[in-house]
Amino acid sequence: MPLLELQGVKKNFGATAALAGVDLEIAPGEVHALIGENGAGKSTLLNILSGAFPPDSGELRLDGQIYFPRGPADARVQGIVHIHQELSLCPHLSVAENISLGLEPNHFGMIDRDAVLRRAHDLLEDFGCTHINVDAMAGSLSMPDQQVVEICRALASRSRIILMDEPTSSLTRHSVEQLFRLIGRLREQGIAIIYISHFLEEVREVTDRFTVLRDGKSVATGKLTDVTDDQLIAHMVGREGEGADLFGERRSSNVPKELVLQVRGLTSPPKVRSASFDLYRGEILGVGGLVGSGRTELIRALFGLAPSSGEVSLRAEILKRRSTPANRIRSGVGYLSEDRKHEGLYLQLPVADNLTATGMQGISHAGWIDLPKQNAVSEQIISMLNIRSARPAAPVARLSGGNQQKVAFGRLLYQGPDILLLDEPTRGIDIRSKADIYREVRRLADAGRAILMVSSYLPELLGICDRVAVMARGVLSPARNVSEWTPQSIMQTAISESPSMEAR
Amino acid sequence: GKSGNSSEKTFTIAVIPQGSTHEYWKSIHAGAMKAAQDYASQKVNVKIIWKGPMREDDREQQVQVVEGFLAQGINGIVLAPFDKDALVRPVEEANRAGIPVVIVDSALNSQVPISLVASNNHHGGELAAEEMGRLLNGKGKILVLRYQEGVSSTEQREQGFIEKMKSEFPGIQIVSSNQFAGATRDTAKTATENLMNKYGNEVQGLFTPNESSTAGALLALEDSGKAGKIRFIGFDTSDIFTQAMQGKKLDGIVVQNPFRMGELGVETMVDHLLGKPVEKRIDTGVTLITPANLMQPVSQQLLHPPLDQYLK
Amino acid sequence: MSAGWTAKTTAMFSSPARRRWLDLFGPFIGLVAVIAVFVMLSESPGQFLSPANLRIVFAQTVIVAIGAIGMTVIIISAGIDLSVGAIIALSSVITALALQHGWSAISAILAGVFVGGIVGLVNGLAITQLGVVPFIATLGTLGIARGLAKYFANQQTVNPPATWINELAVSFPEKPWMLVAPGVWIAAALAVITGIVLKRTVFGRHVFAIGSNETAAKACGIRVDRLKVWIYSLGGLFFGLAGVMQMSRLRQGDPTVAVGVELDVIAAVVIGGGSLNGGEGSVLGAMIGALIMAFLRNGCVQMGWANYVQEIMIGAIIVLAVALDRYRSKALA
Amino acid sequence: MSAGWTAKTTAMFSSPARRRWLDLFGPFIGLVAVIAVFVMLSESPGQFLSPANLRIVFAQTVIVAIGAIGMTVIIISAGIDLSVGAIIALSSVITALALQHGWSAISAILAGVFVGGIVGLVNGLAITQLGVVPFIATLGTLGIARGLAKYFANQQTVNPPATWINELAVSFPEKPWMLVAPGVWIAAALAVITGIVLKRTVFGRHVFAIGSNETAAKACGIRVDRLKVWIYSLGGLFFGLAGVMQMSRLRQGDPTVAVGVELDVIAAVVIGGGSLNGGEGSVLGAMIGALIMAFLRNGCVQMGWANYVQEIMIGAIIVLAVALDRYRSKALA
Ligand SMILES: Nc1ncnc2c1ncn2[C@@H]1O[C@H](COP(=O)(O)OP(=O)(O)OP(=O)(O)O)[C@@H](O)[C@H]1O
Ligand SMILES: Nc1ncnc2c1ncn2[C@@H]1O[C@H](COP(=O)(O)OP(=O)(O)OP(=O)(O)O)[C@@H](O)[C@H]1O
Ligand SMILES: [Mg+2]
Ligand SMILES: [Mg+2]
Repeated sequence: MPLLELQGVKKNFGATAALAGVDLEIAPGEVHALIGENGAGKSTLLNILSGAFPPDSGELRLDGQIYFPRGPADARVQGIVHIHQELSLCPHLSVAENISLGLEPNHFGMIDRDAVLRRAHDLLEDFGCTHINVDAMAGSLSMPDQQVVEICRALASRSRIILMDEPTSSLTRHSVEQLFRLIGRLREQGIAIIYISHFLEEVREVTDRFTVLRDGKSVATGKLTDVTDDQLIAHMVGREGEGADLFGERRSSNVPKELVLQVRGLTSPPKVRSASFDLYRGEILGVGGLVGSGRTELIRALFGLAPSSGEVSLRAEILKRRSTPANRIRSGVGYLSEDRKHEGLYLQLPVADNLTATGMQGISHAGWIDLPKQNAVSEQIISMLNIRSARPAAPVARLSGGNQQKVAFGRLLYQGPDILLLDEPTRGIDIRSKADIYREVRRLADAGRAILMVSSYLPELLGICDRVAVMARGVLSPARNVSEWTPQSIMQTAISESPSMEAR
Repeated sequence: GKSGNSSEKTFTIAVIPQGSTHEYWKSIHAGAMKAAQDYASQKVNVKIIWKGPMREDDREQQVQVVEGFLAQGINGIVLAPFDKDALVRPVEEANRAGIPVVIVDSALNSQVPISLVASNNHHGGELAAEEMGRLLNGKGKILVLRYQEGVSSTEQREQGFIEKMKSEFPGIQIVSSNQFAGATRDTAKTATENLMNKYGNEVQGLFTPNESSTAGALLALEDSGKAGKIRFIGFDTSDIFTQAMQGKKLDGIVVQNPFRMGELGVETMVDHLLGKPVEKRIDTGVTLITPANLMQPVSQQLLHPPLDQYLK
Repeated sequence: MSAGWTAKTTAMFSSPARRRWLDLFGPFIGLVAVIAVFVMLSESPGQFLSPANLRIVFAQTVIVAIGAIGMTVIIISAGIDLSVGAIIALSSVITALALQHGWSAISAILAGVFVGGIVGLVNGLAITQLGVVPFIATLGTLGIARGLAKYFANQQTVNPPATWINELAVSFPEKPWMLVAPGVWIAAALAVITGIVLKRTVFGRHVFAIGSNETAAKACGIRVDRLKVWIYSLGGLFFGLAGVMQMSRLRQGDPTVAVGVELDVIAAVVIGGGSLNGGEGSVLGAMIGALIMAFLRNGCVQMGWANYVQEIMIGAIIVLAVALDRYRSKALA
Repeated sequence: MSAGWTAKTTAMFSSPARRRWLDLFGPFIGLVAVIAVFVMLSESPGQFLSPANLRIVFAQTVIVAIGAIGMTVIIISAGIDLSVGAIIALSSVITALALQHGWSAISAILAGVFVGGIVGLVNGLAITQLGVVPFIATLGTLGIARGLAKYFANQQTVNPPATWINELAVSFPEKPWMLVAPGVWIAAALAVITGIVLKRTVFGRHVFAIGSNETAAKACGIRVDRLKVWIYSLGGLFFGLAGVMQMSRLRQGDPTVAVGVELDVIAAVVIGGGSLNGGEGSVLGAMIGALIMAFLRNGCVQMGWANYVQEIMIGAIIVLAVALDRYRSKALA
């Protein structure tokens, strides 16, 4: 008997049919992949399973019994936990407190604090993340560390089914491997896992069976060993033979070599200890490195979001003006945050406002917004990036995670900066849309823009960057031509004590 | 030092009103200052500390002011209690701390104070009722707009008015007496506007029991063009009331003598401190002022106590 | 915000036209409901809806309404201002004093409005430069402005000579063709202008942006601190104007007036759909919120209920009106 | 919340031990500063710090302090309660009425506390079941509770026979060995207990969790609605007890007392480090916040300043105390 069985599950959000008929069967100890394009309904399905909201129709059975959770608490009692796509920790609680939240070991209501700490320690150790201080406030951790804590929290609850919504979207390779090891152990204990990811190679690594969602319907299911990537993609998009070349043609830059951004000895305590590099027109400079190595902080410092010292010159002009994002934007710098929910988007506000947020002067006259123009500009970006079910007037919060990320990227297209600082630009974006993003990044480089791109996804770094530098413990290695790097050498440099030595 | 240094005859006396922005309290203040000045010629040095509660409609705030003086080494307190019961404890604590208290303006439910210097509020209400009855020839419908819940002095005025009306003028019907004006002119104006919209066409009279309610009601009547068409009797003094009476928009006000209250309050306290016997109850009287007697010197003196002479 | 948005936003949906219609007219439902209740309860519904009574209600709403316009901007930006009542008192005193000193009516008005703007500026600076949360910063200026009002007024009320300012907020305007007091027209005009500014200008969108996500706004190059100073100063100007209206209603500057008005003003904005977490709210909604409260108060008096019944009814109806609104938007989700 | 937390929390970096120390003693700095200012300004500093004056200050703090304990829990959970003052009035009336009807002192106290809990329960239900934001829900119960207080008190004050309740909040206790009024000891004990409950129990942890991130808390299986009902009910019990103290201080049930006390109570919590966005706050801090305000008021009276000077000074010092606190925690970050 299957552990979990779904039949004809439907869910509408107003006029949007998020789920239009999903069938699913999961056996105990099975790791089941749920794949589909952005907005296909994957997260919605998991939300229904974890009791966040009820389905409109359809039948859910757990152990053969009708399963109708009245809320997340109820789902948890019945053994289903959910690792959300958007991180959701309590920022004011410590790591240990977050991990045992809702399941605090206690004697008559008094928390057993030792047990709380012990549990957190054990889980983090299992994950090979001993660098995370269990007493630290969750809000002070980096995104990847928060992701780890969130996963640990789910593992802490003894559950029968774990729902994982893109758990690796901001993990580096090392943590991903630890996670897979843990998933293997869970599977042996008979725990079932539903696993969402846009990385097909990951999916093949940990899961046995798959279900493809398309437009809210389950369109294919089976063993992964029976299908090729191209077949999977065909199921996802509903057409045959689009074996898209993800990264496009390697191009020979025809833009004259002109230095636009020169950075010397940049430090931004405590994360960035030393970074020097040159960025030229028409090139894509990739930055690799481990979790917490300081790449995000490097970009934030360059954009004026974090205090820094060192010499930064823009188009041969040493930047003296107080570095604020406003000044940077005026100097033609654009920034894409890795944390779209907290630093990127205005979730309640319309898509149009989000897309045009960095430069309202382009769509306004003397402070008055030209609404038709704003609309037109937004429509254009929406179709260019294929942002699903987005109307300019709809709040961004109503989009799926990947489509929100596209809005954040689309804002840069609208801003049209000279220098782009991208931090994990394809986080949560489906495989076909990634190609769209890469195409746009390429196009911008070809048009003479300079691009600095932080990524933890090695194929991406090696696939579209011209040169790559690696950050290790706050020190940036010299940049070298992408052809000189291999995945192994990047990892080697990333874990070295002093990357500059390694590279020389 | 807690007991008075009667050999040098220097007394510090705290005078605690219910508020400080109303003209009524200013008059008490001026009266108190006058008493202090008068003693100077008798070689008794009286220092007045004038301090009201921060929020003017809150017992608790006044309790805090009284308490604040307990640790300050003053010789006596002259208090206009906001409430006859709420201020009992602090007054008794003052007594325990050796600070005598004189009550002015309205009574306190305690045997501790050495004297009560006040006008008879109930009688004030009765005066207003008699005048109203006379003006309406004993028949018609009227409104009573109360001041605030639980304020004893205005409650007595309202009661005096209503009781007198019922006993002496059975032909006059009080159509509403459950609406409150609230603490300020603004709330009083709003309340009157709403009230007049409902009853404006059927009533011939209006009574309000203190300065802010009278002023607010007057504004509302002026705004709606009803001023002068309705017999209106108020309470307390204000320049605009005088003008209104001249303009026949107000038919009378019942006034007390706050200046005299302040003066007698301090005198009683100093006499007590000097060891002289004092009376337990001193009545400072209420007077009805109407357009008819408005210009008489007695009225003018009540309407315009010499504030400027004694304040500053 | 993160706490609530999923729940909140799942409540949104349906076709754009329908939504826009609802956004616009949704709040009216509460108002209509309140009026309908009183018309049904009342023995003489005609009186409740008589032009005279409507004039009274409108005149009584002016102060809260003008305050609510400024408060809407502040609340959308995820701020709050508790100093409203104190600013109203201060501005009423300053206007009256200016008139007493022989200033012209128009300069006296400007003085009152200006002084409100100054307090607002102080609020903005305390919030951005001293890093004090709006609740505390404006609680502080509440005390300061109230104290200054008493100081300037010499702890008395200030009775200025009569000018046309006194006509601004009367219930029955001298010129009958005005229908309602000039102050009502002024409030309406300002509401329309501010509504348009919020929806159609870069300033307005930035107000929504910092209220929705301040961190993101900073990263999008919005000068958040500067914008906040503008927002609180603008709010102060509105509260100052409300103070002028207060002085017009009472014909005097009263340093003790308008205690606690801030709660009414904030309630008006929230009843009208504003969220204290920022990013949501509309001037039209706030105006309706202010009217709902004024009709409630007026209606309770018309019913001849005792004050305590009024207080209970008003409390209950405010909660129910908002609950109804939430229910409506949820049911349509 | 999402808007602010990344920026806010990155300011927390220093070692946990140091942080804990500062969290504990940071707020004391403001208190010491306020006392020091008055000692320096005063001609007779001995008087300001005399046992008699300290007794007075403590007795005056009792009501706000007990209210602030309940409010701390509510504010940590990202809520707010404006009905404090009204609950105090209602509870004082109910306690006095119970005594008048011959109930024993202890049952009268329980009645007062209980009635506060009922209003709190209504708040919790309105917030969770009707989906009304706390600001509006508690604004509604503010009116309802105040109206009920007036109704039960028959629109007068209620003067009960003397019992030992009257001794609870006196400034000078009858038994000198008590040092301060019994009410002060009760408040202190409750503060300690609530502090421990917040830090050490599952309930307390969940209060922080829903204040920090309600969605996350819900996803972790915390029954948020039920918890909120408990939180507001608990708060109501504290406000009810504060009402009993109020009745003890005035020796009467007063339906018009404590208007606006909610702002003092909220300010105490925020001055003590509470955040209106939830997730932050401590009972100890709130107690110190309450004391800061009591010393401020008392000090101003001792200085013999006019009321308006007091108001200005108190406003300014509240802002500066919080600014100092923010500056300190920033400098140490
Ligand atoms: N709260 C909501 N209100 C309205 N529409 C919503 C809401 N949540 C999701 N949707 C819509 O439902 C559809 C499915 O979204 P869902 O989040 O399940 O996609 P997904 O498969 O998880 O995509 P992604 O890979 O981008 O995370 C989308 O079209 C989205 O716009
Ligand atoms: N002042 C700040 N405000 C907001 N977020 C901050 C601030 N400082 C740091 N962060 C967050 O802390 C984290 C620091 O990341 P760091 O630079 O150490 O990691 P990284 O090299 O980018 O690695 P990864 O991106 O893989 O985590 C980032 O997630 C960043 O968003
Ligand atoms: Mg998703
Ligand atoms: Mg990063």
